[in-house]
Amino acid sequence: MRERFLTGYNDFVLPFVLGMAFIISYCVVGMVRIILQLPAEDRKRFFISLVTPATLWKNIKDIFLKCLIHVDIWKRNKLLGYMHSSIAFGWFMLIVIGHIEVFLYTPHRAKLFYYPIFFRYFVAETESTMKGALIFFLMDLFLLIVLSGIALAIIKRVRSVMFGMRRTTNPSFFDLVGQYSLWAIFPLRLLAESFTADISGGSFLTKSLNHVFTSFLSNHANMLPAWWAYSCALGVFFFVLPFTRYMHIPTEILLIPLRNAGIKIRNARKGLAKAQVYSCPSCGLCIDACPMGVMKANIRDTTVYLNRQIRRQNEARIEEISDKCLLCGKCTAICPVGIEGDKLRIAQRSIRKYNLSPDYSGIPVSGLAAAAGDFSGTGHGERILYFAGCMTALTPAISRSMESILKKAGADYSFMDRDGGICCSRPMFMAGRFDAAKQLIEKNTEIIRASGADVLLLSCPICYKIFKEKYRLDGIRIVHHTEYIDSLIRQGVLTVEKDGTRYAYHDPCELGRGCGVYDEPRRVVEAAGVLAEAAKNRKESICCGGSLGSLTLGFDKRRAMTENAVTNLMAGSPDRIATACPLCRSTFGRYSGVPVEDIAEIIDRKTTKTDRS
Amino acid sequence: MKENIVIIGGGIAGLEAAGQLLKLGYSPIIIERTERLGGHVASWHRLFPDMSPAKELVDGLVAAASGANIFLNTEISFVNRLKDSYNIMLSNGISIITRIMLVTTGFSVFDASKKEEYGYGVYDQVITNRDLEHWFNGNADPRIDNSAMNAVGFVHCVGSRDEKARNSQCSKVCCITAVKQAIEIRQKFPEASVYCFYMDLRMFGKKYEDFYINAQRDYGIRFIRGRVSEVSENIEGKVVIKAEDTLSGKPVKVTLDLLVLMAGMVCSQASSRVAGMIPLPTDSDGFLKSKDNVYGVVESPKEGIFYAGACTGPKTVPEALAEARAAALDVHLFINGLK
Amino acid sequence: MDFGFRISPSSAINLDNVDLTLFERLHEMEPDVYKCMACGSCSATCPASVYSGMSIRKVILCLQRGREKEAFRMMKNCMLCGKCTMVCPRGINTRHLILSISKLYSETK
Amino acid sequence: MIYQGKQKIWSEYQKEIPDDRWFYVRSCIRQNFFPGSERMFMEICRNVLGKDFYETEHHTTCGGIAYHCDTIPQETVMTIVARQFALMTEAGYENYVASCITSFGNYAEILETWREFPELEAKIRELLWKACRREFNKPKYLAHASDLIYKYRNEIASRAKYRLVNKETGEPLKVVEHIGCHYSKMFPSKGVGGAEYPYVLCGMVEAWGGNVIDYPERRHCCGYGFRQYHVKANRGYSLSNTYKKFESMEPYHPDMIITNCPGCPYFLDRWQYVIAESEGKTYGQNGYGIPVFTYEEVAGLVLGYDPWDLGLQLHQVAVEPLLDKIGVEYNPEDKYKGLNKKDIMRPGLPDVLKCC
Repeated sequence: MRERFLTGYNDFVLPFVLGMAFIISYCVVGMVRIILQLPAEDRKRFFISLVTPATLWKNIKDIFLKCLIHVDIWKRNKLLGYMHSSIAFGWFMLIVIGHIEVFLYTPHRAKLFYYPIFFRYFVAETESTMKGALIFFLMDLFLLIVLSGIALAIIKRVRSVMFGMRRTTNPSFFDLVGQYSLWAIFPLRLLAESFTADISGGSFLTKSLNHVFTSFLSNHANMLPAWWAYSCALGVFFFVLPFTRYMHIPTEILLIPLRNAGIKIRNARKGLAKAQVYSCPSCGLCIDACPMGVMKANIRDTTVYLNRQIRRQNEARIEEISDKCLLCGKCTAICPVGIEGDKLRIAQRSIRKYNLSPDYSGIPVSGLAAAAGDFSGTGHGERILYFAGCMTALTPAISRSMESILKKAGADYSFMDRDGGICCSRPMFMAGRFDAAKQLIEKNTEIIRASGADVLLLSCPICYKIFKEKYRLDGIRIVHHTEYIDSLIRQGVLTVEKDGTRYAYHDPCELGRGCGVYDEPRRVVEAAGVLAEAAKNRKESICCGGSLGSLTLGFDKRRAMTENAVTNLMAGSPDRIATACPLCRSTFGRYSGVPVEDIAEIIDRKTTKTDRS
Repeated sequence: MKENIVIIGGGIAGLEAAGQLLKLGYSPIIIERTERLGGHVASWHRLFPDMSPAKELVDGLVAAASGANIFLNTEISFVNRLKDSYNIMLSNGISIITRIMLVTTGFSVFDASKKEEYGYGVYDQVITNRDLEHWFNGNADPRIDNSAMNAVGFVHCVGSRDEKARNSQCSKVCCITAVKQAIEIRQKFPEASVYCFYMDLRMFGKKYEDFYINAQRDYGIRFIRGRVSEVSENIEGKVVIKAEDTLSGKPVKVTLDLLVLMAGMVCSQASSRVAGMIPLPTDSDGFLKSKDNVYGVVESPKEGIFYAGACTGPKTVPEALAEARAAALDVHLFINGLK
Repeated sequence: MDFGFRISPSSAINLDNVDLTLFERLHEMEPDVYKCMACGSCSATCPASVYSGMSIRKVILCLQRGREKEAFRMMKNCMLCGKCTMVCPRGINTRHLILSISKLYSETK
Repeated sequence: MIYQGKQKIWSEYQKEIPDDRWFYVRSCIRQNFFPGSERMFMEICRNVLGKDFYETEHHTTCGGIAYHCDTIPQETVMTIVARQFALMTEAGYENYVASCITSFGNYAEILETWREFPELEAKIRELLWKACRREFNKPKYLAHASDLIYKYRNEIASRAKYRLVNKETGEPLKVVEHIGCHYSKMFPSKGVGGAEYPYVLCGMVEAWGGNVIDYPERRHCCGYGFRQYHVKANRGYSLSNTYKKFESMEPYHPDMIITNCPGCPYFLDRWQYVIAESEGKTYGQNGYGIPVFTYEEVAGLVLGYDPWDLGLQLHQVAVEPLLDKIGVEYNPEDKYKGLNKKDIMRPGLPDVLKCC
């Protein structure tokens, strides 16, 4: 190859160069700020993780698979996956191969970072160039791949259903500018490279187009505007990037190592929270996932809009969106970039100013501790302390069944809150009032410790989650009753009579997505009957709508959500709905056409004899 | 059909029964004591729960009953029992011989001045539900000062469920009427605080509960559970009321610009008079006694004499109308020997 | 002069002197607050009521009667567990109501 | 206020009061509290109006205070009352008039109880016979002494030397009337004008030229309430009730208070001193209190009796400003001179409440 210009420069590169300089400095400053915003302890942990080989490798792998290949989206929808990876990976390859070209043919220009981008303008083909036929071919191939992705993106804009998305995000003005400039980049590149293909060389795409163009445009002077346009599209894209959803491209590269370092959201707006917010690609997958979106309601209260409003610092909307959420965690579970919609909202709630603060110092612990320590005394194995929880107090069938099961199993058990106890603090925690939650945790910890229990058995997944995550009960095993019953069945302590009843098992948010307990309850249900899976289950299970997570959703607004969740459970034509959460049980009970039972009730019904004597 | 059917009372029950009987081919005679038809409802403004204008209802009933033989300003002078019929002598000198009488003499509004502690007739700003309804209907009332209406109170159960007022029965419609009127007051005076002092709220009818929630939620009407014990006048001429806020267990006091007494329903003097002449028995609640309070509400213990509406006890408008239709059917069956 | 006895303060609530400005603001934020019909389900189910006499029904009432201090004293014990919301026959979102009160009212005023 | 509305109610509560021949029983406490009052009643009835009013030194307490304090059973109080009736019967009278409101209420209650439960009356007759060998007829008419003054109000007005009118302005005096609780609250039909708007004192004030003011707490008890005052720990409650009444009447600037009960004038008068000394608050003009009178004292004043003969020097709240307003002639020098101009000595003056 030979260079066409001694200077290796043309004014048209300016928009790109300026844009690139802007976006690089913006990203560097942003990254430094986010890292500085991390608490010192987290920052240290982050730096260590960067040099730890295991996490380093994971970071590289994650960045490659997630940012370029978009494996998560592939899993969801092939077409959508292809669209994403074609653009991301295709573009990445164009950049990589562009650089290879520069290194191969004009190594002295390697320091000019616009050179690989506009390589075809600055060089002319020589005889030796045929060696690069493969490279030329690859360049055209990847350009074609990118163009196919762009075409799909344009189609998706009109018919999102093809891509498995019922609803998409409503783009903001800057998003549109960004999108159109992004869409324009590659056709313009094709145009520019095609114009120069007879000079600089090209392959099946550019060369062919060049023949078409030269047939009616013989003057090579026409190629300069095309290169200008290409550069401008790039420049515009880079300049608007920080104000668009495409900011997720650079931010995600930071978010992945932050997450891999095990850092948690500690501040509503800074550090990890900020990284998450800017990592949001506005793909809108969370819109379809959100259980509040039934009947096209509450679409603008989904995580994608939360991120957008946090970026805009629209406090009124941030409050509205954060408070309405059921905190079911489904958006977090399906988010391709790993934004934690639920935790982000709790963080927003935690910065509210309250004039009145709870004070539980007046609640006496000694009586509760004495009651909790009053074990039945069968002497069999572990001492099991059963905490029914507030919600179970409203569904006494569950606690009664649990007591019956404990008796059948011959367990040495005690009730922690038979005559009312202290709340586990999860609802308070979900409201973002961490100090109050801490007080409750201390009270309950004191009671549990004083009781002398070996196992803390819970019926309510809401309690279960906070006991697992926030309590320091060293030496005391925390189990949900589904896990406990499963172990009893597996150990042969309980013999369950199986029949042909079909049960749809509903994964409670806090038990499934919240604590990862999916299999134990299914095994228990299968021991008693036939499991008829719901249309969406496990981590995609649909919240019953009764969640305590939402602070503002009124009772009347929840009905449609519950009905939608019931419809989902009916997919396998079950005879009964089985669940493992008192709140789900009472919520479904209100609107379900088939009986709703807790797993404990089913098992109590289907076991008769005691094996342990 | 020549059978004489005498309807005593031209209120809504009498009119509706007459309308139905006309459709069945009879020529009923309506005897009305006053100069106009429609009874109490004719002077009301809007009816719960849909706020439909009372005038429309009454006009429709009057139109439907216009084919009847109507005597206005006419009272019954006496009733003679003949062998198997009655001779009714009217105050205008006409006498009617009939086998069939339909008593639709209605109710009277409890005389609120009998509850002396509430100062009706003594304090300038104490009115009754009926006075307020008349005012809503466009009649001027000097006791209602449009310019200074900061606080308005409603006292439920005035003369109802009150042994001291010699009426231990519930008057049924006052709760919902108070809620309706409280809303209307709030609509007219959006800045005014409106209080309802109740002992019990009996929201038994269709959509009443919605109405009540509406009053609470959207109109911010303050419901205070406690019966007003006494009313006084302060130096500015406003009324000061005392009650117990039974839900907080504390005495409560408030100064009002208008106090509306929800006077209940009692058996009307006209009912008692007619009952005395035939004679018909009265029940323990003071209203006329039906043949049976479950399946024979519109029948009297006397053959050929029927009831409809509030002469047998407090009724809502739709209940009175339904009874009127039932009574018309009973009359028809009686004439055809099917009863 | 000390007679060994003195005028005891009136226990009566004078609604004329109760300033409901804040409560009206609360009503704007939480229109359902007036929907309470004092059935007492919330207090009966409240886990904090056992220890402290907390009752959201009484809190609502106290705020309307100018007895804020009493309301705050009760509210401090709320654990936000949501049982009251679950049982309220009028569908009042008591949890958010409590948070709104905590935001709007202040002990120092 | 619609005056006709009140008149209508008053017209519904008129009781029959015979004009003459009454058996009079005194109050246990009035002669200590306001010693001129009962003497003035007899003076007016017997000497001014020439009526036949009989009284006997053999009558005792009616037992009302002990009854209301729950210290004696109902049979005991009934037997005491039966003995009083026996004294009346023995004296040949049929009309029974009590000076005390609680007595009046007590008699009314017992007569009603006997009407409802005749066997109880029979039992009491037996008990009385066993105790003191007496028999009795029930009075034909029962009245409170204020009923009689009410009945004679126009005769008194026609003989009056003064009227309840401000001498300077010619305006009627603003008068608070306070009715004893036991007068008609238990049996509205037994009191003139009923329980809600009793007319007995209003009638006197109107006849003698004054103007009655209707203030919000007019129904409220004076605060005496036997069980409240008699137990020292409860006295603050008694005082609080009085305070409530004064706070309520204060905006009307009343010139005087007229009462018909033994306890009420005493507590309305003396507690003004206590309120002034403990709270620093006075209710009359220029640091004075609002003078409180019994109806007999007011009748005596308008008839022109010497204030000091009426015993007005025994009031805590100074009456002189009111006397000056009406134009009553009196000699300030004689205030603390008793019978035969004997010096009964001046009391110490309060710190806050202004007295003459």
